[in-house]
Amino acid sequence: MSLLAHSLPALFAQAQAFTPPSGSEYMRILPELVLSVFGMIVMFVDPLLDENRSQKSLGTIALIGALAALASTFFTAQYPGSAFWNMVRVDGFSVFFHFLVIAIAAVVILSSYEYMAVQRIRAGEYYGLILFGTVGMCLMSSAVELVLIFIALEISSISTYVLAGFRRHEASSSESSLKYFLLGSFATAFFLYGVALMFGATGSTNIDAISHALHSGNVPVLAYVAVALMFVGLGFKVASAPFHVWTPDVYEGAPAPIVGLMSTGPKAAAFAVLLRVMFEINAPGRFWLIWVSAALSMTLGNLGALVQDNVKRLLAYSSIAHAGYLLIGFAVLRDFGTSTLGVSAAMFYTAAYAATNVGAFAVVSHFANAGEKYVTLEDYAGLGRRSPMLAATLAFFLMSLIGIPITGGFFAKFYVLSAALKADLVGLTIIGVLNSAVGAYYYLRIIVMMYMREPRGEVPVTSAPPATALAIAVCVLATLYLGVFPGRVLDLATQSASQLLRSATTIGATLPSSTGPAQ
Amino acid sequence: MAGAVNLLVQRHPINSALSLVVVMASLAGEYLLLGAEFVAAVQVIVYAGAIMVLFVFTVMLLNAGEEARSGGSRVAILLGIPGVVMGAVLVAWTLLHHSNTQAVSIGALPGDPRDIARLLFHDFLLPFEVTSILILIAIMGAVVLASRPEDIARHHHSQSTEKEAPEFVASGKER
Amino acid sequence: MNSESLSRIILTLVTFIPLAGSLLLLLIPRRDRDIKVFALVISLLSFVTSLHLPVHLHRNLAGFQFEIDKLWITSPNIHYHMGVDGVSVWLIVLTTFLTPLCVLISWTSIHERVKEFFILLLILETALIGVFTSLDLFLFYFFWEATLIPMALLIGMYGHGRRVYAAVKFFLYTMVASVFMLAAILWLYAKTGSFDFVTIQNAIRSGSVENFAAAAQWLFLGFFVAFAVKVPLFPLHTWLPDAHVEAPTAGSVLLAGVLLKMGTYGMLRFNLGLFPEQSRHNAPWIMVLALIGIIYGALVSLVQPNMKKLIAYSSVSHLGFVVLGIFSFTNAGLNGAVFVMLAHGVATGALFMLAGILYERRHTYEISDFGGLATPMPLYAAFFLFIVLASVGLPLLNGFIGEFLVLSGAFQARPIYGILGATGVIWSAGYLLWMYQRVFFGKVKHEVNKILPDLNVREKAALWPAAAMALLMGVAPILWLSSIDPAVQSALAPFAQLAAKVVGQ
Amino acid sequence: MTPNPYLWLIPVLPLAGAAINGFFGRQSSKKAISTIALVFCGAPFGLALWIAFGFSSAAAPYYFDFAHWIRAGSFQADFSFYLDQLSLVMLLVVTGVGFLIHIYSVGYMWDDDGYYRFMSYMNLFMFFMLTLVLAKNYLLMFIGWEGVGLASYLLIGYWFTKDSAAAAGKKAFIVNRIGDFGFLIALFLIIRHFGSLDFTAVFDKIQPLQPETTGAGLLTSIGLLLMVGAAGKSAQIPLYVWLPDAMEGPTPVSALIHAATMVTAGVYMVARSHVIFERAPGALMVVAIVGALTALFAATIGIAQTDIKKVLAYSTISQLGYMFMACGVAAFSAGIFHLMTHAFFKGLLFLAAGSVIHGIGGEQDMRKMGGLRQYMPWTFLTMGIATLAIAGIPPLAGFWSKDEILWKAYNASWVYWLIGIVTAFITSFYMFRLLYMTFFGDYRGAATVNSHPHNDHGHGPGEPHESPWGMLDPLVILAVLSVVGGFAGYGNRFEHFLAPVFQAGVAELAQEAAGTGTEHLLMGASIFVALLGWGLAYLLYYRLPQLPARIATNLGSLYRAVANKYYVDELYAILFVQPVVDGSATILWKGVDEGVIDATVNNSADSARHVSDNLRHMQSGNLRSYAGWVAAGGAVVIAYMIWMGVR
Amino acid sequence: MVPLTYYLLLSGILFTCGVLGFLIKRNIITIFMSIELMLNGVNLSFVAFAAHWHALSGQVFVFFVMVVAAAEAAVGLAIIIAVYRTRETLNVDQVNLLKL
Repeated sequence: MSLLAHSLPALFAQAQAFTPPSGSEYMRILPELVLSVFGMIVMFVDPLLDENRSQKSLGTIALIGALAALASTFFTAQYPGSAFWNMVRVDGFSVFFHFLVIAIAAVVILSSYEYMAVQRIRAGEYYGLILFGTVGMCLMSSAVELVLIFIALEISSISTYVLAGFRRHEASSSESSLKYFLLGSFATAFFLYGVALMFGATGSTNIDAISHALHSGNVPVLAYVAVALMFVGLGFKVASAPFHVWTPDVYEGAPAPIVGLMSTGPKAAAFAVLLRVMFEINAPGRFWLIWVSAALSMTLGNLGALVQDNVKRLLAYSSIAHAGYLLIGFAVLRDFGTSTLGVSAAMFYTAAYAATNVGAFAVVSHFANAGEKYVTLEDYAGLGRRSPMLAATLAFFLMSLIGIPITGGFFAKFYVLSAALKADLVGLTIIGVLNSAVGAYYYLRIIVMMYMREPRGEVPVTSAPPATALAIAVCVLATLYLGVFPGRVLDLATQSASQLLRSATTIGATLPSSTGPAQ
Repeated sequence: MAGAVNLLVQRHPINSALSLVVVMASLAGEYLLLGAEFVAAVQVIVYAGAIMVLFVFTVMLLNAGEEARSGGSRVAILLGIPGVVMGAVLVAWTLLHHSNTQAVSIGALPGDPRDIARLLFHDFLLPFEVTSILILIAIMGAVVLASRPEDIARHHHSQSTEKEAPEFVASGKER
Repeated sequence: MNSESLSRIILTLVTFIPLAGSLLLLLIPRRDRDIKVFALVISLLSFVTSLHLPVHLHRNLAGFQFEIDKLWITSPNIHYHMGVDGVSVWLIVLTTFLTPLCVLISWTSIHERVKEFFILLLILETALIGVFTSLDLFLFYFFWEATLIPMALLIGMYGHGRRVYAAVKFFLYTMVASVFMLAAILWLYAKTGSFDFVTIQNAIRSGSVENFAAAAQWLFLGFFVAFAVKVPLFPLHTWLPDAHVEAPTAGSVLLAGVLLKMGTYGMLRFNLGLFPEQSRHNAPWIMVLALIGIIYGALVSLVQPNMKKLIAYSSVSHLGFVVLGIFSFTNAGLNGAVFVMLAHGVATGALFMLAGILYERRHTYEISDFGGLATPMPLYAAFFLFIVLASVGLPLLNGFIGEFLVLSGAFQARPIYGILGATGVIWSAGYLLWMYQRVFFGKVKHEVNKILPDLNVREKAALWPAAAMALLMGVAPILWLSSIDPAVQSALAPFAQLAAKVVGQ
Repeated sequence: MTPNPYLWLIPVLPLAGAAINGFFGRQSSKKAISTIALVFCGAPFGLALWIAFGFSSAAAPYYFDFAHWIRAGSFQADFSFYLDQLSLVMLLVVTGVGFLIHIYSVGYMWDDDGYYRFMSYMNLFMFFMLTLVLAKNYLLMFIGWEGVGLASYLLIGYWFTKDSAAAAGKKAFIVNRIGDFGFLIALFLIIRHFGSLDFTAVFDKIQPLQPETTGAGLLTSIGLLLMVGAAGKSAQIPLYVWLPDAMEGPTPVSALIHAATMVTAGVYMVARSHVIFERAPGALMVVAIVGALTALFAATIGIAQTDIKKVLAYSTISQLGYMFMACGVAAFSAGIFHLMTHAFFKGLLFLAAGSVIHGIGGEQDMRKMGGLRQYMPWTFLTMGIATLAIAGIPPLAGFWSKDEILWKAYNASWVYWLIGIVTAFITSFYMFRLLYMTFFGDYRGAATVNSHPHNDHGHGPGEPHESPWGMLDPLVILAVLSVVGGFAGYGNRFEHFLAPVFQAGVAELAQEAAGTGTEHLLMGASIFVALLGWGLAYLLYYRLPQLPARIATNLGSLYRAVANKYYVDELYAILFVQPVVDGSATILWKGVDEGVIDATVNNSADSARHVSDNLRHMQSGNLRSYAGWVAAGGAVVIAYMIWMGVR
Repeated sequence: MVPLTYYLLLSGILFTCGVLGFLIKRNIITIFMSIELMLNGVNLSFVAFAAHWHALSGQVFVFFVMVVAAAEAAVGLAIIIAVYRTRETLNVDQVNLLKL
């Protein structure tokens, strides 16, 4: 806080000396601004409120903030272009991810209402961290400068590190937090080293400039190493094999709504970064890297999930697998500009997966009850009989994860695989298709538990409070919408993907023979 | 470098911390050699000063003893270390043969703080501002995580007057 | 509404009436009786609506009728394209015909979660009809997968002993297989830019699909595996006995009656329709598998101690006839194959209903638990015998027509196929009559069986239509064949050309 | 051909009767049931007579297309009926004998609980049998063919609470199915090569073909396969095994189905297909050999049977063998002639046997009969006539038809004749044996009657008594027919009547007709052996009743083999039934299905889970291991990328 | 004149030491220190490359890295404290509640 307060006057002082950012430039970070403002409001209001009522009201403030930010993305969308000396760029791509990430945050906030009350967690920091973390994720998707990407990445990471450890009376939660933190920092260091080498190889940290340099042909070996290191870091963030090992542990220990958040939000943002880093800069030699990583992720994720008994852990493995499917979309873009299919498919996948998974974790967190006691498969026995609606929604989400038609998950997989086939990636498609069949098994186990086993008496089933119900409903509707009318969202994704790729290609095309920006 | 190796070899965290300080100080020297005065200064102040103090403080606070010789991880030894060594060798090899960098003279870089400031508050204005959010988060996180759980319990349940502190936390503090 | 304008939306109506009914059912309070009556009304309504199709079908036209084609999703070019020909019309009617009977037969055997049961049943009906109406590959796949869930849930929630195992096995088995079909569909889409069956068919026939020659065999297999598991073709059949034994009666009826036909329908429509050359090329081993299925299914059926399992294996045998007929590429064979599908649907559906009636009374399917039942339940025994005879393929009942045509077609294709297939005629008499003898003849062996009540009105209401249909189909198959034949002929047209080409060389 | 609009009524009327009795019989009175059954069975008989009076040997066949049935592509088979001289003979036999047996059944089955069911089944049988006879194409014939099988199944297993009856019904059906298998394949061959199943269409195409001289040509194959079907239905070697068991059914059933009508369907079918057989000498020879062997083989078994109905059953098989032998030597009209006379006297024999069984309270074992002559004189009288007829004593019906066959057989080969004459001798012997054991001597059954509460008939114990006149009337009528029926063949009148049907055959036979001297000689021989058999039976079973037992013990194993029907049933069980059942259970079901296929499926699932279980150890929970994975993965990635870069 | 490569090598060695430290050390705090060591290694690279390209942005990057490192340190040490509270150990090998 103090630092921010400190820097404001300085900012203005400096701003006078140079051309100040115009109003439209602020518009381009409007969602971030809104989120930060509301985050601060939450922080300010927290001590003022009566402790008993604070949870609800703080949550509501946070929710309003998220919704306002959501609305503001529409304004932002009106001002495409770069801002702040080429730090951020607003295009369809970034708007898409803004919208997605903020929507995720909003739903998570909504589904946290009940969780807060049940788990006795400090609400002020909780909601504040979610909002601030969302800022980081938003920035990740719009940043075109590695410095900013790095910082945004850290914002989102650090806030999730902390959020993961929020159930502080639980050893598992702090352990989850610790593991996430240490490994996350470890991976960040790799990413950073990659950035450093990229800087060394190209002399810039700006995506455009790097892209420029790398399009010129004659790519230095250093750049390869840099891409490798950056891939390690980002691969870790998106939990793709072989950098996935942290996922199950962390997801198991972290609070359930937060798992919903971190399995979707930061992941989506990290995918956005990965897209920028991999494609916009035309990372060399990426194809087999992604290919192998995708195949490994799917296989390891699905196989790992087969024998899990803890639902959160199971869903963690599933998220690894889904990262793998998503990476198929990445693998499609072997060459520049051939098609936008891969990118748009991947974007659609993130959206569909987010809608589904947030919803699934909302149900899980509601059902887990105080102290997250009921998270094993056995606890779900007979849920279909005792709480039909809850079970039905969870079943619906699981179907989406399996990839059954009329759910978003189906089209997500469908787009990714059809893009892969269009690019003649038959091998990868077959691996993906087989994996989705294997994956059906463990999702089915949950459904089987819910519907085909006798209920166990000792597990309490409470009806979902309005907020949770609303959150779940939103997710169901979103998943359904994506499953029945995927066209609009896909069009959007295709458009923004083509923007992304066009900007990348034009850079490459306009300077065919440049040898790099420096010297 | 010696410091770095020492960090690895030392088994007591305090010693490791001190050797890290040595590394950082010497790095500051390197920066000076490269002409990055500003960075060198910040290195000394932020790293050696602030961060390491934090470390030492934590070590003291938690009264960390010597590392026990636990079994360790086979994966880390069998897979990780060879991997790391291989990777390091490869990177080193690349750096040596493919970095096509010429030698730089000492103090080659105009590390003028004013230039840096200009860069910082103009080109990199946004990251700078965003950093504040980062710091804010860090503070919040630290507060939340480091505060004792019973505080929160009291914070949220002020009615319940008598609340036993979890015993192990208390004992941990007293030690 | 005049029939002209009704014809334009009839397929949508037929497909979605059950779904709409199931949604309404959600709103009905949990009074079991109301729910059952409502479900019955809905299923009857959809049956009556579906009758519009055969009545107004132009029998001499070969192409698709009652077509509806609306853009659904733009960017993968997915259409809401439905249409039927003389083959699918009857499969739809079969579905709508069996569903009310399923409702009736489940009236008292389902005690708890009644609402869910009928919702699932109606959803299943919609999905099944959808499979037969879709002309868009995507839509087809959509309905295809959509049948899985309600069926698996029906088995898993309302089944017997090892229901979970059976449900999971059913789900995974078919899921794994249909995933190959998805891959093939995706490939076709990637190369043709369309999911439309007719468009793709034309593209393939005109040879404008790049790389098709290299991929065709794999595409064929992709489709084929999905269908073969569903059929189920030997040796992919092991999910079937488990699923049948554990499924509730209505589930078994629809599973055997309609679900299995999805596979054979798919082979007819897609394998033959899209890949005639590959179909021809692969026909020998497929027919061998079908033959193995016929004989093997019958032999294994012969020794089953469990009534339902016996019927399940008999389905393997009967569906072998269908596959045999389809891949004979003869007019008689295909006509017969379609007819066997329908006949098997009615007869085996009725057999499962009968087994279910017995289960409701005695809670067992073990043949050894019965014996001499003809004494306490004469009417039941009469129905059972009638259906058994239909299933055995007695002339003038529905089983015979199809089997005869299939075998004669197979014989035309290659005599040895017809001869081996015809042995199935002997086996089916063997296992069914032996079972019948053990269950119904002799003295009543177990005291409990002496007081078993005969059929009640509701059960009669469920069985009469099935029995009447079995007879009607046997006596007047012309009603069916007259519309099946043109469809089959158009399906065979490319094969005639292929044959001509071979001869020409 | 002349269209005849009433033709379709002949089969359909009994069907209506069956339906009425089947659906409403349970609620109606027995009188109403009987009325309906008799009316709907008698009406076709009347119709058939009416048609017959307008039909001469020169008349063109009648036909009637009733409705379309199957049309698939170029293939079609319709409900169309056809009447020529051949089918007219069959029609009269079936409706006439059938009607008589219906009348008989009213009395015989009156007390049975399932009376309506029985009558309904009987009418149903009539429907199918008439369809078989009147069919204009093979497929419609096949309907009747299978349908009579069904009716036979239902009626054999009529007393279904008796396990042996149920098993016998099933056995009959399945064995028939084996025959039908051959029939079906034959149909497929015909479709494949002639594109139709219509008699006229097919025969028109075959007519111009030359006889196949050697080897197995198309027509030979068709003929052989048709013979397989006929062997199943008409109980020829090797498919005869069901017929003796079929005696588990009520006696009228045995009379109607298993003696007079259904079992002759095979003969009718072969005769109907004479166009094919005439052009397939190989097939024809097989028919003759099978017929001859069956005749002899079944006759020998008949000697040692003690169950009165079993004796008649084997006798039926043997006589059917005769008919096939006739067909096999291309003497189709002789075969049909014998078919007709056989229907009279064998129907009569069964009915009389039924009367006996009825009269003594359900006993079928001849060893427990004897001396019934005085208790039931009418039964004795009629049965005596029938026995004389079947033994071939002139001038009764059996003599004429048998003699005709033997003469034709001799013309083909003396071997056939020899077998025929030996069989005639044995037939005469066992039939008189039956007569003596049943009606002569002292009554041996009184004491043991009680122990058979429900064998054939639930009449209970008591004195042997004569049957009511309702049952005796048919016996008398049939006895008259058995006496005079043979004169239809006098002077080859029967053959001439059928001449339009068997044109080609008659022409050939007329040429080779040698001198009548040989014919008379052979006639004498057959009369001689008939009398010889009678004498032997008289000797053994009337004069010296102890002798048979002694002979039996002396012959030892040979006698046991004959008495146990040469263990053929057991042999079949060991060779076919058990291997199939056990093999299916152990090898196919438990072995292949559960052991291999399902195990593969489950194993692959298990192994996936196993892999998964192993994989989870990657997740040791140890932070440093995780870092190790990341670092190792990173190293690989770096190595790969450097390789890419340097390349 | 020191060849740039030496700086880079040094930074690489520092980084490697950090990674090794992460893998070898058992005390959580020390592991954390290893991460700091890695970051320092990176920083050196940045400065060296900045010198190479004559671009100040590298130095600015270093500045940001330091800020992030500080933030991480604060959070990280707080997490360590939290873990210590619940588990009473600083040995990573004993922090393995969540596994398999």
